Amino acid sequence: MAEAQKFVPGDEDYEEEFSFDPRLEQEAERIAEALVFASAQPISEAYIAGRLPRGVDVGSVMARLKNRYAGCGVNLVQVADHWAFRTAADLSFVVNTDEQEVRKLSRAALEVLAIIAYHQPVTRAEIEDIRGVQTSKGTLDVLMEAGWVRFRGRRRTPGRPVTFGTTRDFLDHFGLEEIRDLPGIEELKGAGLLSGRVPSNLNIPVPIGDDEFAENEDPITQMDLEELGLLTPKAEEDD
Amino acid sequence: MAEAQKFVPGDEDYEEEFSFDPRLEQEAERIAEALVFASAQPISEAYIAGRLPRGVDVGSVMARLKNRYAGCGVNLVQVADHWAFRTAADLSFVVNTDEQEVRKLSRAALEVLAIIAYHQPVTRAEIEDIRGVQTSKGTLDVLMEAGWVRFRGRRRTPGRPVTFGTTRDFLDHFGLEEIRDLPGIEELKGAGLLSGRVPSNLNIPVPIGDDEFAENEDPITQMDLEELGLLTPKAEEDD
Amino acid sequence: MEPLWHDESARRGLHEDELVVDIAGFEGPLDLLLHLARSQRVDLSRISVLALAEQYIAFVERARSIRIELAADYLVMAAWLAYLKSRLLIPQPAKDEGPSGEEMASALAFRLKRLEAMRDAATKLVNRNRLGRDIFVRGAPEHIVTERRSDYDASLYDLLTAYAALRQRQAITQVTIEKRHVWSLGDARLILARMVGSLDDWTALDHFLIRYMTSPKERATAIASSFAASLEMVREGRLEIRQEGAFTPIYLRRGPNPIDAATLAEMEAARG
Repeated sequence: MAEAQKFVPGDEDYEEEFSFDPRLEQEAERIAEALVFASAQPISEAYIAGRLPRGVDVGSVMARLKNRYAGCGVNLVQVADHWAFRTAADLSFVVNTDEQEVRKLSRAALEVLAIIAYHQPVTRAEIEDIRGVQTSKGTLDVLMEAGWVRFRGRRRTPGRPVTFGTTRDFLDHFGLEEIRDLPGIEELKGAGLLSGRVPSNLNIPVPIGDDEFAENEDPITQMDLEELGLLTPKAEEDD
Repeated sequence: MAEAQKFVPGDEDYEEEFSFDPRLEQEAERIAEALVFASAQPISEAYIAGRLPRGVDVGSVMARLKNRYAGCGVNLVQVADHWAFRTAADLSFVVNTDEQEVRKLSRAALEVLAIIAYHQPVTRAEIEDIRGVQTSKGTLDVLMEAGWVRFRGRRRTPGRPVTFGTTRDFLDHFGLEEIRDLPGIEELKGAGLLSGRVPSNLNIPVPIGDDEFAENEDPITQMDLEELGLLTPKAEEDD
Repeated sequence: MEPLWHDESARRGLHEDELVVDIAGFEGPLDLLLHLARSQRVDLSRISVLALAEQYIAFVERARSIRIELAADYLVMAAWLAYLKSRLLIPQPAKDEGPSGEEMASALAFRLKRLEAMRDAATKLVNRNRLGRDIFVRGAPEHIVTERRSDYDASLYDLLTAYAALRQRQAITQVTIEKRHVWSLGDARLILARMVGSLDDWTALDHFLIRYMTSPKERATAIASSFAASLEMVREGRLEIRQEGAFTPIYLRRGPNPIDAATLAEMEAARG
């Protein structure tokens, strides 16, 4: 493409007045485009100009770029003497959906979730026993609401406490095929998640999958669910 | 052209047998462009498809879009079944703002990362077999924390060891569309270097963990030795 | 390209004629072997395994002579290479299934090639255009797409770290007695299983093991554990044992019921 220009590299006479080299202009457009794209804030024209090849006029580069994006899903917009990309106004409905921001699970919720995953079927009393602190109803509610934890059944012990387990969504979200894919103690150690000095009294159970019930567990019934629906006192938060 | 559109996805009128309506296709392109452009994270093709006008083929929309951006300062790239806009690689020198630091990995961690990437799904024992050395604590840990490596599942062999694999973030970070794009992977496969097993079931010594004992095993003590009458050190052995 | 593995002899404290100083520069015996193999300056598929075995053994001898402690791994490899060397030098009569010296040598060459291939791959990988260094994302994203059905986010890594930390915290911490450097019976058994599996002839195997132990402390445990383990294995018919008289070398060979590859794999898996 260069040969079309009659441009002799290094020839001093030509360097100054040569005002339009398509190759250079295109390169300048690409640079400006990448700069504006990658910048966290609207970026000043002066800054862009400083990074363009010499002899290129930043104003016309930006004008062409703006023009190129005019009909697109994204537009190049100028704010004072700064440039930024913005979603085309008529498409804001695609981008600005009503999605609320994803919330990070609290430490407490993560711990309870992990205990339920590994120790299922597990009762609330057992969860508290393992954690050594009381679990607020709120924490379990959050996990239920997230769709990761469910009532599994009832333990065949006095009081018939409800047992908790994980859901299919839980497996999907955490990329597990089945609950037994959770790493065991040796594997946690091997991956560096448990430190080398693991006390000998630390046992990690093999979780019991969805399809089976523990020996002393009864499936949950519709009646149980209704009953449980009645007892959802509102939570005292735990962290 | 923008003002002409005002298209609402799912609008019943457009729904039916339009095999190729240029206006619809163009609108689809704008929507996909806006969606992907607005996000820093790759967006799944399924998610995009769900927001396009019905009857439009997401695959061809993305292909056209990718093509349109091919020579630009910003490119549309595919990461597994996701799409993202990224600055063009050749513009690295202009965009590079030395404020972001790319995670530095140790030699061992990189080696493990490569082994996991090329051999996945791979167990820890296999990684150690390839490297001929135990994986030190903190190596896998670092790779998982970086979000490049994950537990994948379990091998269906005795002991059901957990397997490791790479993540989409890994592909994104190293600019790979899919695992098959790993440099030289076909040649390595062709040379039989990824088959995993050493030909003819030969066993070359593999590392032993000298820092741990099996759960149910106690170290031998000096006393045991004397008791067994086994302490017959062959003097100071030759050389 | 930013090289990751150059043969920086100096950095590793290794010099052509004056071998050995810093074993810590190597990541295990295979790494050391690969380094030595490269110094033969040939394609790995045309490498002389015999020469390599000799070099390695010389390296280990040298380390002993200047009283550098070598980890058990290096010594086990030395013993194995010594055995391999004997197999290569004295061709076996075509007896039963046991792999020939050539087969063993080619297996070793394969492992070296595979390790080197993975290193090259790692180098290529790390030198690719990388996100955040060469390639950049949209600096001012306008939204965060939530494709999840859940409003909450957590990764498996988060989950496992939380669980591991919790369990560790809750477990009663015990007094740990200072760790002693010992070979457990399990270690010894595994080492014997690996090595004796292919021994057709009477070999003073304990001699190999002990010969390369540098610290006297470790010597006692190595003798004791491997002897105790060998008795157990004789009982199981895994190997046969012979000793001419008190304090004479103990010879071992494969027993009538040798450990096959599958059993060995199980043993290794059991050790995790």
